[in-house]
Amino acid sequence: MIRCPKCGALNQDSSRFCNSCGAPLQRTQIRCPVCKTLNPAGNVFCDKCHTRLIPADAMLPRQTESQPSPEPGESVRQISLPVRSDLGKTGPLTGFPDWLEGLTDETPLPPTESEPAANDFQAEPVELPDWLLGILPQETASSGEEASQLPDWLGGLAAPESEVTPSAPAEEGPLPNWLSGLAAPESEVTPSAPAEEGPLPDWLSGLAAPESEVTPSAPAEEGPLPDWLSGLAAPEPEAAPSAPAEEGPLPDWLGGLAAPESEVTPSAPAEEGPLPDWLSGIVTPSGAASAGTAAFIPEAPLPTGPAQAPPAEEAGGGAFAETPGAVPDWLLSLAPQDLPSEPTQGAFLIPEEETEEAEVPDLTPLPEPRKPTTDELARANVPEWLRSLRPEGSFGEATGVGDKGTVFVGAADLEATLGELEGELARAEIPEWLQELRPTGAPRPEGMTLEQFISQATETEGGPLSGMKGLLQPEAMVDIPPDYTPVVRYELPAAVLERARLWQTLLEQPRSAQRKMARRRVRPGMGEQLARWLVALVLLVVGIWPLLGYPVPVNVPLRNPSGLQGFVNTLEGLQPGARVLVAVEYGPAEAPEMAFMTEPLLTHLAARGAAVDWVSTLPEGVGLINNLRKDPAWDAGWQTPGYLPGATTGIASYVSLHQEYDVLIVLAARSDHLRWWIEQNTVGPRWPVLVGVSNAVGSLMIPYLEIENLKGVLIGVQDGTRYLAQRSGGSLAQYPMQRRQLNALVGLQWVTMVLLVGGMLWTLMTRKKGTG
Amino acid sequence: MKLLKRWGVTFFGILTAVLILLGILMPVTPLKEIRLILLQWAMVIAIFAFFLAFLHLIRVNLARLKQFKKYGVPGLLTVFSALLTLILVFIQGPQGTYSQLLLNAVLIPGEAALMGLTAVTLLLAGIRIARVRPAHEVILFTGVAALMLVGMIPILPVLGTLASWVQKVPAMAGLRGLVLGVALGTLLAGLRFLFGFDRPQSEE
Amino acid sequence: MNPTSLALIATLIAAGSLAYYVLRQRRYVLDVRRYPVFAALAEEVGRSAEGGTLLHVALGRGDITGQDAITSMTAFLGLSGLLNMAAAYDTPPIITTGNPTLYLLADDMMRRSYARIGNVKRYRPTLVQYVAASPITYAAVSATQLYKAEGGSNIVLGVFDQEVSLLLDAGERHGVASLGGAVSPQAVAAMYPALSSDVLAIGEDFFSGSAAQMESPIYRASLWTQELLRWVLIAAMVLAGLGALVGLGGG
Amino acid sequence: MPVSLDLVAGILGTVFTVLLLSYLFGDTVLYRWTLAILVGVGAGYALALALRYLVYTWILPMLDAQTGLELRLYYAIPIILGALLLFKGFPRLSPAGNLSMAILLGSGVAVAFSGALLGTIIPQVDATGSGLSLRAGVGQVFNGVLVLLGTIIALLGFSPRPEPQVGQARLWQVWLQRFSRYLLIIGLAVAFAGALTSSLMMLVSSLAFLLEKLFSILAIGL
Repeated sequence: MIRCPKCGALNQDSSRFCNSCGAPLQRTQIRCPVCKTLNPAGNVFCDKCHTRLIPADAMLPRQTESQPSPEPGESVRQISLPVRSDLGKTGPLTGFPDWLEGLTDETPLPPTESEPAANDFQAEPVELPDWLLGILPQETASSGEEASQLPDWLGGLAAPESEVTPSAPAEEGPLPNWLSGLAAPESEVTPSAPAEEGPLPDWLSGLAAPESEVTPSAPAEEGPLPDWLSGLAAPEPEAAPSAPAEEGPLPDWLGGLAAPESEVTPSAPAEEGPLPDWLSGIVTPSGAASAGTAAFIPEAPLPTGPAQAPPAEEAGGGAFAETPGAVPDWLLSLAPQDLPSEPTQGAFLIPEEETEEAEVPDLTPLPEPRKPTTDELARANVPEWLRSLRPEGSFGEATGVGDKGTVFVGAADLEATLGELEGELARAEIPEWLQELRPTGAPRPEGMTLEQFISQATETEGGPLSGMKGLLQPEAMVDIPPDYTPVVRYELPAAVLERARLWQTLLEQPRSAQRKMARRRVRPGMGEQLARWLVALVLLVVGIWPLLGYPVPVNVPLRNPSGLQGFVNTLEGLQPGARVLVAVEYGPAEAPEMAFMTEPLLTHLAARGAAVDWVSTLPEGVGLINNLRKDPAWDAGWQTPGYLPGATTGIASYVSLHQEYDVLIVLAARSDHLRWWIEQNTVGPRWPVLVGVSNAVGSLMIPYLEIENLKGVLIGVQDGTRYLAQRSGGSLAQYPMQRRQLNALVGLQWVTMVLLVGGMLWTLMTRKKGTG
Repeated sequence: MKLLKRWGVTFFGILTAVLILLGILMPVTPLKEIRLILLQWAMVIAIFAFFLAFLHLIRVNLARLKQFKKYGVPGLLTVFSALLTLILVFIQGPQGTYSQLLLNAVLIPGEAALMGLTAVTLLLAGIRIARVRPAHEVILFTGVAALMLVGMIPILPVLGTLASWVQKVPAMAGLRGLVLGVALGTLLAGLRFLFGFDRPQSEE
Repeated sequence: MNPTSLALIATLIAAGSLAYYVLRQRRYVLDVRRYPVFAALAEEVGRSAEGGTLLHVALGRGDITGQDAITSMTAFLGLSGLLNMAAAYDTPPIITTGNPTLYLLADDMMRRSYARIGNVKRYRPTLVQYVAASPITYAAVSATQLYKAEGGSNIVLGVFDQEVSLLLDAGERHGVASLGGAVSPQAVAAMYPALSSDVLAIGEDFFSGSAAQMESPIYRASLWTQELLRWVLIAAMVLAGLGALVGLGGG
Repeated sequence: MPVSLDLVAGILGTVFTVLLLSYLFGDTVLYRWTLAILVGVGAGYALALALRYLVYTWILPMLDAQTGLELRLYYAIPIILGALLLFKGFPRLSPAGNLSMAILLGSGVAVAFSGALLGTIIPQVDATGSGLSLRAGVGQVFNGVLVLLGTIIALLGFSPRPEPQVGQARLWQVWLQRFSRYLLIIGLAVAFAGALTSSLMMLVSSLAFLLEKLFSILAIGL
């Protein structure tokens, strides 16, 4: 969930605007290289096309012997990648360096139902480094920590106020330009101009982009984890096309700075003094510019195709679509000022994609910004947290000491300075996976054709392409600036994406351990088969015995059911010619059981001279009605039977059209059919109701049988035979078959009871616990 | 056009439900008639659905003729008996002699026999209950079922009284709780349809 | 007060509270109990695909133009995960229904699962079957599907009565594991002794379980509303009882 | 039915009953053939009656010359929608029938929704309350109170909240959950006994039918 910086409402991860106040939500992104979708920092897989965003081998922080585990208190920072504790689960990401621990927006909501954490960053109170306070969301700043200003060294780097109007009011002041690229591209926030004051630190001097060509992209409004940090959280996904930066691989966290694969040919490695490994990839190419120029300006020619403006929603700062081929803005703003005003051929090309909804970009040429001189850059003081990241020997000699004790070093005599600072600076630990990306071969000298260069190139060791020559080193792209959109030649159809997602959920789906898997039941053995035959045989014998007229131990006494009297009294109250509606709601299967009550009912109705209409919602019911009307004596003035198709619908429309009945009699052997009639009668005319039901329905319909206009109930064979007996002078002498069937039923009930109790006790004793 | 394709069908489903519901909850003149008309139309459309399902039943059984050895004869019997019955009953109506013959000779005895089979399957399930349920539930269930079996048509009056009380008080409470719970679930599922959250009718 | 106006008031209360909870869905985080049977449904596809065994889904005879429309719709909600997974694996279950309109809805649902992943050509209409006109014949014919299907799965979800015991007994007989749920007391009474509690959804759990397994805020809001209406119902019963005690109520 | 048809019906019925009851002892081929015929006859019979209703109650009046335009439209619309539904038989044209399905579902949901309210909730609440009316006597009031409390406990048992576990929840909550389960089991046991009795009755009547027909066929009086 993403917390809206403005109103504090919680929103879905994928929301781009706050549901309650509409403010654009700040999110740091990892862009999926396949389908361009921007995913929350912590994602292992892309939300849309489920491409893996975090290389599999980078998921497990390797604790090799060669790297001594950092002693407690040691200030060495191991840059290892966050690992999701269990693939697919959305558990908290682990493995962040301490200083990043509190920043991930993966912090799980507290389990209790209480108000979820006011801010994703603050599941529990985390001590944040000062320098980040200024750029955390409003909530964090206000919730307990005092809102502190941006650290001075960053102040100077913020984008100048004038060029860009910040959309959301940046309470803590505009972010530094080198961070401005980190702002969530989603929001249509026009990037805030980098603040003028304060020279760049030396170590960043090489990164400064010429301010003239590119206006920095959307400023990093306070928001969760900044992009360049998220690079530490999720380095470039494997599937990403390896950027062919020949002059040696950019370190991951700067990978985003490299030009996209298609447009960039690596520039020659810097000749001046040995730069630190993690910076070496970004030192200025030979000949292109002097030291301190933007190191990554490639020489490759511009792509011939028409420039494609970045689509609106990825343009992030949308308002300022980058000119094609311009260096990513957050870095361009750092480059020394002496770069040529026109973007060099083959500069970092950001195609611009036309989209209807995209705001019309303001392409008015920006004023010529003043470029910080090399010394100014050198004197930029290095913050505490950055100094600890500084590998040995990466800075020039100190040209002064800032007010906070920061040492200003010049770019030229880096080696000497390091010697002095050996004691203070702790060697930065470069992770294993970063080491592999260290440039190995020498870049292609000028004038040499590609074929010649490849033939001399050394073979690649290891990996799928081992043994091949002249391969471009994989360049990890941590994040591509918001306004950069790779040209995806092949648009994945939605169906393929949906299928990929389904496969992914299938693979990710943890086996539901809680459910005891239904044990595969083996086909029952001979024992069970015998038990089945025994039970069947017993039932058949006990059933047939009384039917053949043999004597039975007990002749079933006919007791007076409570519902019978009401039934009889209501029918006795009918006047000759009274309109009676009889609903036959049982099928051929239940006909024999219902015959016990339908026969006495028909004789009773005929005796009262009532005009009876027969209806049924069952097709077979109509046929049964004809069976019942075989005897002409029962046929006086009765309507032809009505078939009501459409179940409740048929009942509802029939009841609404025919209001003229005095009594409704429902003969039902299905509980839902009885319920429909009772409900539609309650909704409609509310006629007095008489109900005749089978045993199965009778036991269930008790809750329904206590309604107001219900006058009488007959349940099953026992009430039916009693009604039959009452209609025939009090005894069943005239109906021998019904008497035998009643005795057979009672016999079967007692035998079934014995079998149930005996079977239950037997199974309890043998206690074979199986699942269903 | 895309909007209509996506929400058009959903809209009609919800409109039909709302109109019929208003016709029941506010039975005033125009709404009552609209409700009746819509209910009858639904009834007629359901008959077309039955016709389509019947054709599918024939098609499935004809498709089974390919594996003649295993399914051939039952498939043929189903197709032949279905078409013959359809023609005879449609022509003669329910009162016709052959309709009566089919009803009394095939449907009533056949379905009654199948219902008779459920007596054995229910009893076997009751006997095996201890394999899937905990002991205290098994004892309670079997005890009450046994009491009801002998109390429904009581030979001993005291069993009848006890069975009647169990049926009228604890069983009533349990079944009423079950039925009311089902009604609550039905209300919410219906509301989700009316709000458009559940859209079984649309192609999405 | 006549029932119709009471029903109108109840409808407005229910609709209003559902709208409120949907709008405030983020504040109301509802812990929901485990409904293992719905969680296990999608896995049955995996098991049947891996083992090459039969997966049979019996949807009962709920007519979608009548009282059982909502129960049948809820059964499809519970089965949505299974149908999607079956389309993805391309190992569709055999679906049997005992009502023509329910058959059409089942055919739609299965076809859409295939169409959603662009695979509508692979959809085989003969696997969704309208089997019989009467409930007992439907149960008997569905039971024949389990003949020689040892190791398969038999999912029983929808509108049944006591005839469901024929289906469950066939599963027991042919070594097929059964799971499912029902709402009518007759069906539940027949299923209760045959299935254990973690493979059976009874009554309201049939509705709550299928909503809970959707894991989306709207269904959580629906469960919240259900919880609220439960207490409204209890209050109404107590008031009706007190009213009857002091001689106001009917009866 | 003339006497000879009666005899035929009797013989057919007997054969059907015997073959279907043979399932008790094994899933035989004859049982399947008999079941196949039962399925065909059942479906044909039901569809025939439904089509007769459609033809005589809807199509013929629609084609009748005297029918007014308005009434003719009233008859024609559902028939057109029904015809559209037939496209569901072809997977590729299936979406053409979605409108008809929407109307079927809409009417079903409305009927079920109103049925739940008007047929179940309101009558049950009223019946639970009226169980406490003094008119039926003190004994009834005591039962009424028990039913009211039992219904409330049973209803609470179906709450979607996590089941209270011993040690995690208060004791009364655990016992409330357990008691609601017991009430439900008692209700299901009563329903089970009712269903079993009904099935036993079907078995008895099948056997009675069988014996009656056998003896009448063999001309031996019972």
